[in-house]
Amino acid sequence: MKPPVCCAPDERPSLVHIDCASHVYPDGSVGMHAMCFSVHRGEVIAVCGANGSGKSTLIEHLNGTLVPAEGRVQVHGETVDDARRRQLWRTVGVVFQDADSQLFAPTVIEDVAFGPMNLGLSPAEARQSALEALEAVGASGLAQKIPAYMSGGEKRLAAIAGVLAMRPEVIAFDEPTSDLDPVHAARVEGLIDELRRQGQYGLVLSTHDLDLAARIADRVAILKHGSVIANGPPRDLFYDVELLGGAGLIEPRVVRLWRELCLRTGRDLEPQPVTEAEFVAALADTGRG
Amino acid sequence: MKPPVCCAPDERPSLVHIDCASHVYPDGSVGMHAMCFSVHRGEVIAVCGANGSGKSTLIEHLNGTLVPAEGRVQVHGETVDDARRRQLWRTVGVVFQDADSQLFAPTVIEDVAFGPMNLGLSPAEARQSALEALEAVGASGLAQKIPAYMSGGEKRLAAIAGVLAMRPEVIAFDEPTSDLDPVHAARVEGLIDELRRQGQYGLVLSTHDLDLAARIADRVAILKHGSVIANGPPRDLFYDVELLGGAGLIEPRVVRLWRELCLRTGRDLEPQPVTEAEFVAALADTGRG
Amino acid sequence: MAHIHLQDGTLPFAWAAFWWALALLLLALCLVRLRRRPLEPGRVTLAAFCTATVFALAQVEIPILGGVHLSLMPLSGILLGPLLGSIVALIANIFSAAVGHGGWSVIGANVLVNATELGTAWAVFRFTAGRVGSVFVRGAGATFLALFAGTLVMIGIVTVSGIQGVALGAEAVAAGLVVLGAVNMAVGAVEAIVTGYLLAYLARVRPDILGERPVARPE
Amino acid sequence: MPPLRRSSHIPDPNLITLYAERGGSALHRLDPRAKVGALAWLVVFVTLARPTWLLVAALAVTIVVYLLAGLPFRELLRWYSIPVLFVLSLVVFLVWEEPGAPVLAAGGLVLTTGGVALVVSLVARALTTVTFTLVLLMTTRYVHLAGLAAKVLPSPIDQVFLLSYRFLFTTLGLIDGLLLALRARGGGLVRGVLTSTRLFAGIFALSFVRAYDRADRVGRAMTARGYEGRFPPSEPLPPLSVVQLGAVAVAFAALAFAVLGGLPGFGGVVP
Repeated sequence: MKPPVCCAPDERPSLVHIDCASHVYPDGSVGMHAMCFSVHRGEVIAVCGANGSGKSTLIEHLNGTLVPAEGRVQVHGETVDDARRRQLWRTVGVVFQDADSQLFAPTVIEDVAFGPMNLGLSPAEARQSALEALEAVGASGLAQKIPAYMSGGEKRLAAIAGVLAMRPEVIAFDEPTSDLDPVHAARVEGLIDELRRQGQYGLVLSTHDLDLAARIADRVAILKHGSVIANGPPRDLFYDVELLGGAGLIEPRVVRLWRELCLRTGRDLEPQPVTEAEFVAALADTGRG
Repeated sequence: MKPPVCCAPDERPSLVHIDCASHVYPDGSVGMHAMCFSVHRGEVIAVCGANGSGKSTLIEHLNGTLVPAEGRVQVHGETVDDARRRQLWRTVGVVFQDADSQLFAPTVIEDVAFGPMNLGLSPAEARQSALEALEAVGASGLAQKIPAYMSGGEKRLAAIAGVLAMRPEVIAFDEPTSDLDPVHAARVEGLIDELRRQGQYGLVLSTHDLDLAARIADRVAILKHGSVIANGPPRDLFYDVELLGGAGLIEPRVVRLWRELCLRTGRDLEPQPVTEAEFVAALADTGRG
Repeated sequence: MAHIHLQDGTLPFAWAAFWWALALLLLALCLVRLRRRPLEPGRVTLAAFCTATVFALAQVEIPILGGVHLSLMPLSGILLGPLLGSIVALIANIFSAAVGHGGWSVIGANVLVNATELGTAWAVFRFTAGRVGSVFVRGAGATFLALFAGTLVMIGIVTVSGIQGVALGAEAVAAGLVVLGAVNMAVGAVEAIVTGYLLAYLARVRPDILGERPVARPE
Repeated sequence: MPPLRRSSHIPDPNLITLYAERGGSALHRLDPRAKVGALAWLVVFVTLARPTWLLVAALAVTIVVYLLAGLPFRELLRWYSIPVLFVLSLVVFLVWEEPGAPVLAAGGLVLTTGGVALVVSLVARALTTVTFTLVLLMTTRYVHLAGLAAKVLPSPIDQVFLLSYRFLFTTLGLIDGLLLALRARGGGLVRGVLTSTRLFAGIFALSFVRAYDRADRVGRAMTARGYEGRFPPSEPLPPLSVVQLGAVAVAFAALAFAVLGGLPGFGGVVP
């Protein structure tokens, strides 16, 4: 194996750490290269990048459905070998972007119980676990429904329950709200926030909606061509037009509005609001001041 | 046939007019009922509603892939019979939400030329027409590409070219930007705006992104349970919290910000900005005033 | 699953040609009958969908004893009837040959095996309508009988044709094939359950695909 | 970019299309009719030719042709696994007791040189046509393949053929997604079918309906652009190459001469 290309190791103990020199798909396209990425307990990391920047590839490496061509995956600081890599699904749950392919069983309850069954629980325990998970996402009513005839938002909730039921340490959400209507998007966002507050998970979400990232993420990793090109709190990154533009992203709406307003009125960019609440507070302050 | 349930007919000559008492799917679910909807040349209509409110059903009635169980479709004021209904695709082009289901040929050029071939053009003319359409959407470089290896944004552009190549009078976009990254979303939005400026098309777009609707639509139709429950310019509808909430929608971000700001600072809601530009202008004005 | 996974060069030339000729004759008859009435686009879509699904599922393979997978031919027969079903069989076999999943020269023989399955399944499913209440039982029974018939035809074809360069007598070859056939039928039992379940599900949730009357959607 | 996750021993239609559309080798420029003719010739040839060395030589030549077309060798080796498996699983019943010197004896069964030659010939025959089929598919552009199919196949076979070719990509994609989702939660298809048949019958039923709906959407999207049962390719076939087709004809004539003339190494047409 080549020496790891990784950045200096993070001080904090990480739940999962990926250190991948390269991953190339059979058609020759590069999925990741020189990727270094860690997830810690209790934090929400937003992985932001344009379509094709490697977000989904990264997430699939996190739970072992893809394997780095060159590089390694560490769980709790230990490098996992091939056998354990196949067990990564126990540590990392993924809520896929396409809920249709995630919900495969004929009824929601069977689907949510599928993971616990694979963990070795008895059918009765698995069902219990599934019901609890559905309750945790506020979707107990869906248990007997047929996934094909649920709305996109209901499917997403059921998919999240399916992952929660396995009690993973890390949960990765691939574009959790992109195709939902606003009401369901808000509900899923609230759910992620709730999980963060519980403090026991490492949460990763891939998104190109920077407004969402600004509202919900403690840390943002910006991806381009399969590498992390910037990493830090939203406020540090989202006022860097050049960085975002280079990554095929557009600054959050709040940032754009604030910047334009400051330009028109000659105001200073400070306090650099990134969420709506901060924006309104900043404006109200100035109005008062 | 039952008497039409329609609203008073619009004064302006419409390109396509739908007047549908009901449409029930083979599995028994109701897709539309008491729906009255017109498209006029040169305008952009945003059809807004939650998942399952009937947006896609409406769009498929526009071009005849679905047929009202009870009701009628008029083109240029004339009711179309069954034979002509099968020709509706010549008048109305649809860009489907799921670009994957729209692109069916293994190469882009072959796909875009499919419509023109069906219009009766010779292979050489059809190819020419396809190349022009690809150029019009700024995607000439995609001609020889394979859809499977393209990003979501590129697929969307190719799908739009496939519809443009048929020179329809009405173009309907089903959720044109929902799953695109911001750069491609902006590009598609710019493209729709460009088509509007050309003035020769009637443009329909279904979306639950009210910010998009506010920026781009002349008129908004709000759908709920398969009926239009409100119809008018964005500014008239988007400050009506009750209406939007009842339809499972959330007010545009700009409206929310403005409302919150007014609440905090005791300002009047006028001039009710709905786009970012209006918002900044209103704020700058107040700042100056 | 009765499906001859023989590669090119396994059957002798004359026999391969003979089965091809027989299959083409059968297909020609199907075409003549099909063309009597214009085909609805929806039927073409369903036929093409069945073809793609048959092929795609054949790629999810349990690689034991010549490759074990669901054939879905009985299902295609039930959904499409034997005429359109035979066309599905032809094209699915062409696709399979194109990826090295069986040879070009055995397509003829395979079409005959598959047509047996399609026809049997369709006939049994139709015959039991109104006589047997449970769609699951009808579907599973039709599928199992169809696969059994197909296996018999397969054993017959290979025994009659012989395998090139093999010194063993026909009886020994047939004995080997009977073992293969037994394995086929074990998988056939699984396919029967799966097909029966699928048909029962379609009858409940999407009767339109089965070509039956629409009902209100169950929750 | 689509992660290609499917079991890698199956040729991926997207990858095949990629090579067919992008490649620029001499093979890519040949008349597609001549390539189809050459494939037909090879099928007949491997069926009639007897000597093991000749069959192995045919395979070697075909592989060289494959490489000259600029196609990926490592993928080819992976794709070989299924046809080789088919042959081996068949001969496991038939390979014993062939005439020849014993090579290996196990539990009363004797593997002879004749038995080994049988295995080698059957494998060589199988892989020769598999390899050239891939050459044909991976060096011929879609418009030309579709054009040929539309010309040769009678209606409605041509329609079902071309439409199902399109649906292949959809259904294979759905299976990919399903396998991924199963694996992400610790499940597996093969194991699942064998251990919990009922649940997997349900999974299959749901996937079937979903795939059908997807296919139906494709169908409606086509209707929306005027599809009425015709599926015309937008580019005519390249002009007929008399030289190339002539070469194929000569090859067929030579084969017929070898067989009918009783050239050693070629069995008769009738066994």
